[in-house]
Amino acid sequence: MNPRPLSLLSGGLSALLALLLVSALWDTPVHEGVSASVAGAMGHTGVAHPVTAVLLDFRAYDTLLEMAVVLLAVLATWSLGRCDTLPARPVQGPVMRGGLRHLIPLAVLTGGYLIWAGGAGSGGAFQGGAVLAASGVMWVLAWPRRPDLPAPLGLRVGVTLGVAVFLAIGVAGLPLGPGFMGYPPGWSYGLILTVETAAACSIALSLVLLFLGGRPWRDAEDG
Amino acid sequence: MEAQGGYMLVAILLTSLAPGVTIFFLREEQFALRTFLNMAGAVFKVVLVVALLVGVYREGYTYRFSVTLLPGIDLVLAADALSLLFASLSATLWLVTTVYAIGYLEGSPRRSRFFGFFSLCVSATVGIAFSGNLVTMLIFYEMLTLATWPLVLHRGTPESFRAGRIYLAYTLFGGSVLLAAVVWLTVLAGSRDFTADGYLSALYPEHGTALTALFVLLIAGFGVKAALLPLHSWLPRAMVAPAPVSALLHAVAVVKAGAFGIVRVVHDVYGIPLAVEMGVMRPLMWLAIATIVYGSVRALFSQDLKRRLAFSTVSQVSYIVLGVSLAGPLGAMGGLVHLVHQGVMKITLFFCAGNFAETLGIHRTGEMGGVGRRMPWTLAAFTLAGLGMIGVPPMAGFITKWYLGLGALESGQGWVIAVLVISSLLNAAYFLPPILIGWFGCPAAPWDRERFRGHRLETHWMLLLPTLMVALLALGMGLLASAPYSPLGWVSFIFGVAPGHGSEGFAGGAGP
Amino acid sequence: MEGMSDGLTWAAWLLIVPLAGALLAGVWPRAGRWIALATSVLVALLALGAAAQVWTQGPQVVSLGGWVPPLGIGLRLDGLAAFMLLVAALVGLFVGGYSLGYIPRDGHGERFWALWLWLWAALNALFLSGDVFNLYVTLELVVLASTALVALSGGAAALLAAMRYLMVGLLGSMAYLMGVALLYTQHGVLDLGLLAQRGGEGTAMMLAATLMSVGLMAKAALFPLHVWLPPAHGSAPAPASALLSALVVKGAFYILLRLWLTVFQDLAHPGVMQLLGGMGMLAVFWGGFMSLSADRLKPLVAYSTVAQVGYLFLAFPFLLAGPGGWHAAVFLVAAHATAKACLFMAAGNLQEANGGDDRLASVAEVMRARPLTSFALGIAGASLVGLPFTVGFVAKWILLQTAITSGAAFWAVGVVAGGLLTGAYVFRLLGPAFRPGPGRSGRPVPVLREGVTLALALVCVLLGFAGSAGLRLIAATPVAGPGG
Amino acid sequence: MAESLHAWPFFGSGVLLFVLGLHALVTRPHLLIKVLAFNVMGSGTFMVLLSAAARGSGEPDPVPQALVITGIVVAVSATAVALALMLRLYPILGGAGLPPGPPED
Repeated sequence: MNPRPLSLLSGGLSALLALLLVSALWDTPVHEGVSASVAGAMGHTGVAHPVTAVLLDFRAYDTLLEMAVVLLAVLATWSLGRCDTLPARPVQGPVMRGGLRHLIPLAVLTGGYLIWAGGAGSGGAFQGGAVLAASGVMWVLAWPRRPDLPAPLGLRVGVTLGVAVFLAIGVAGLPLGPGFMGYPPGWSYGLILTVETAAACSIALSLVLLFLGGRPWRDAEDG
Repeated sequence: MEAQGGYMLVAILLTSLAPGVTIFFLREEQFALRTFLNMAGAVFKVVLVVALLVGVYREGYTYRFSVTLLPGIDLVLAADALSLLFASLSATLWLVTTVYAIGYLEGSPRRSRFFGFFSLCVSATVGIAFSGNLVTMLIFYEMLTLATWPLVLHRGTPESFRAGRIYLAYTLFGGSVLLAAVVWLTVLAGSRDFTADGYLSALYPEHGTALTALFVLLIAGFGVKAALLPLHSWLPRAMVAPAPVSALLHAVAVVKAGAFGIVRVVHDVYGIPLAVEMGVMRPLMWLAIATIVYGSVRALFSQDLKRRLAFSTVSQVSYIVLGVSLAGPLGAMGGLVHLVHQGVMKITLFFCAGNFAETLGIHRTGEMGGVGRRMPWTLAAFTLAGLGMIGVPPMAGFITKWYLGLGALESGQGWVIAVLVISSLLNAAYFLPPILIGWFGCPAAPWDRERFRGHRLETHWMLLLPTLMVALLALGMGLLASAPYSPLGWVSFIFGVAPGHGSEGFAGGAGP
Repeated sequence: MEGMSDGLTWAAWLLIVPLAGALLAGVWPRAGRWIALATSVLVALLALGAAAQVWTQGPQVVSLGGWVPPLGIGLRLDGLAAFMLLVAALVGLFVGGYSLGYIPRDGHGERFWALWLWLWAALNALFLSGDVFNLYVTLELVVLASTALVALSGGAAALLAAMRYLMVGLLGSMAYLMGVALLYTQHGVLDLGLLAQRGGEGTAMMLAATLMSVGLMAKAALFPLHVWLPPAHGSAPAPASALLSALVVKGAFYILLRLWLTVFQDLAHPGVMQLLGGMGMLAVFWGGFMSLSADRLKPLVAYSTVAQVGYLFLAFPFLLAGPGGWHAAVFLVAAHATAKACLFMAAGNLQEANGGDDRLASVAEVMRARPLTSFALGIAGASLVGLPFTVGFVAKWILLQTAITSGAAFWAVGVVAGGLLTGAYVFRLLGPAFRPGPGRSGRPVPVLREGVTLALALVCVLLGFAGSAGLRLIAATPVAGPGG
Repeated sequence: MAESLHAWPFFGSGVLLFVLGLHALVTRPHLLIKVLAFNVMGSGTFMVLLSAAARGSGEPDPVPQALVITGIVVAVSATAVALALMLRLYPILGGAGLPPGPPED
């Protein structure tokens, strides 16, 4: 199809879809969704913040699979090939590096805080992991030489850790009573914090590796 | 009556299936092993079929084996008198043809593949014979399509590929029509075993239109392989296949599978009374008559020997349908007995044609002049079978036509005898000239490529022996028609009628 | 909260084992093949156990972590899910065995194993999920694993095909997610069962149905949204092609069917269902004609998937045909999955023996010299056509029977005509193998691979006797609306 | 939803983002634009979900928020894979535009 008719067709259909969506949303009833159930169950979970409770307890299985998506994305980019060059040139001069020297520890601190804060307020593994990853990306970008990344096994374990810990805790629920992806009563808070920490580390590492866009080590086929 | 060891039926299928599958994976040069497997399977099959024959005839056993395919639908193998008629024909002729094929294909490439598919074909044919219901028959019928196609292609020439394509187009189409019809019938009436006088009469006249449409679809589906008139044109083209294939498959297995299916549908699904009441027998008869005449006329104008035989097959197979459509026991006997008679006579003719082609390079009827001096035994066999086809007493073909004639009179349609006479005249017109010039003419030119000159026999013994055996068989079936295990005897047993007598009891279907 | 029932235990292990295998294989790629082998055997046994569980105890819907929907996520282990799990396990087992002979042992090739196990884990999660948002996450897992598998061979064609597939996959997922948003806005729940109870026919529901259906149809490669499929399935490595064609498109179909059986049951009007079925029939013919005109082996097989997916969409008109009408299409999933996996495996053998060239004319020479693979190709082809003694015949029979029982004989005509078309391209593929001339066995192909290919072909035959059992298993699916 | 007008602009913008992204994803051949368009679509969808959460009186519903977090992470991962693929395709295609026409082998 020629670009122009295609564009017209797509534009027309998109506009129609927009109208339909708006009118459909207009008609939907106001309801409180699941908030009542969540509020009712908050007493039975170890964390105080409802969003974290949904993420890591009520719908923990979603979150497990979501972390699996991140890990799978890393494996998929690795399978595409090696990252030959870093995505950007390092910036020369003392300002950048001096600034980073302060920024990176600060970002790590912030990330760590966010993970911990997720138990009670806004925050959590993903927010914390994202901040940590940002510091990692800055580190990668600022480094003048090829990054001296850990050996493949270390990397692999690092990216897998979050899913593995979560899965292990989920499986532990089977013999312990609450079932798959359930926490034994009283253990919720500790286990959720463990999962959050592992998840944040893995996510941070994964995001940095995704930023590289390929395997950061040489394989036989790379020649 | 209690069903006896159904495993016998499975064993009969396996006698050709197992060697067939094994042979595929043999190397080309494993001649001895391949031959042993072929022959052992063929002999064993004949032995098992004879055991069943005795069991059914003497002890009145019925054999049944079933596996569930889908809820309410079973794969049923059953041996009744009618299925044994077809099974014993296939088993016997398979044995003979295997010997012939080993001789015929000596030294040619890809014999493992050939014999593999050959055995699969026979398995499918025997499966059709022992099918206890329409679903099972459909399954084996389609399997036959699948297994025959590579044999049509076997020579690998562009011509055989064209023939293969046409064969496949016709048979897959027929198979699809049949599938649709059988599913429809199953939805309507459930999946039931074949029973004498059919199982559909309760649905008439409520579902009259559906039953008529189904009848048309079923006949069309089976008619493709039986080479009924508008659906016949694959058969002459398929003659590009090697002679044993033409002989066994196109003269016996494939077309007979179609004809046998029609017999089953008319007798054991609808039942004669219902079919007559529905008024479908008369159109079927006209179709058969048209095919008989058309096939004969085309044969008369075909100069290629195998093509002439193929059109003759088109014509002769419709005798079976004609017999069935006469709707009386005598006509049905004539039709059914022709299932065997035509098979044996036609295989003789194809063997002879193969011998002529292999030994002297003769492919056209005009080249047969003086062949009797060079190959007297083969021409003698050809003569016997040709006369049989024409219906000269005491050959087997005469018995057929006699009973068909009786059947026509019995059902008050004496004019059908005129059709038989015309057909016989046409048969004579296309069979007698080659026979005559073969005995009394002279070679118009030296043979294309002559082999086996100066040998003790006129051709390879593995080609000659089977030819003579089937020729004698054809003669014997005519001479000894009233013996208990002769085809006629067996057909009388099927219908519970003493040979040579009238219609004192018409069982109408399979099984005593 | 309440104790775990046995059904959930089976379901949980069906999620845990492939996921754990995938994690292990990712950490330790060099042991990938052994991890994959152990995992596939284990998952196959678990799938059998789960099916036995459904068979004896009936369907089970259970909630994870003890949180009952709408709060938590429910898993559904019913006949439909168990059947799909079994099909995935069966195909997975054979593809795994085949890959042992396909994937080189040198370092980097081993990445296949982890990706394959990820795909399997994702599919198992997809089949078991009872929550529309959770299904979205599983869909994304499937898309990413599939993309990586398509791109695995690394050539330009493979990368381009992977990119196109990813784009279509993501677009489909996003359309699906908007549908989820609409559903949640309308009903405030995500559980399939609860959504089914609320039902409804308003604009939001219709729009959600449209968005989700179109998104999933794109993922299932239903004509005319199929253009991404032939290059993607044609350029992936053979075992990956087998998985993609046999299972991945079925995953999208499964969700679509599941949605129409539950959430959108009130919208299943005859017109809509006939439209879906009609598109399926168009796919049958378009895919068939494209297969017929393909001159290379893998595109031929890939286009045939486009055609066969069309048959699956007969499930929708059959939904209204009476109780369990849709069972026919689900059974066809098993038939097509086994046949198509076998065809791709055979194609992989032939292509490799022929030095990477898969033009039909030159592959024929190799076919003549490789009876094991050719035999497998023949049987799988026959199953695709629906010829007897194969599972394809039984599936076609059930389709026809359903069509005729429901009085919609025109679907039967379509099925029969489509079967003839299938016959035309399958026999066109097989025909050249019978041309004269010497065979050429070409480059060596591990006997293991040829053996596994043939074994899967024999499974196509054996499953022909599993029709009753399969239908009984599928029937153990509670359906409240049409089709129940 | 007529009675909760404060959510209305968010619903509207969400829908707008969704269809804008859709239009660009379908019509633009450049891969980077396609990937961005996918993210714009995603943002629109998330906005719709969040507006649904914040519609009622009282505390916003936590479940859509959790879904959006999950959705964002999933979208980020998919984006990363798409961009990595695009980088591999760049030297092959001599650019990042998807070749026009139906993909035939």
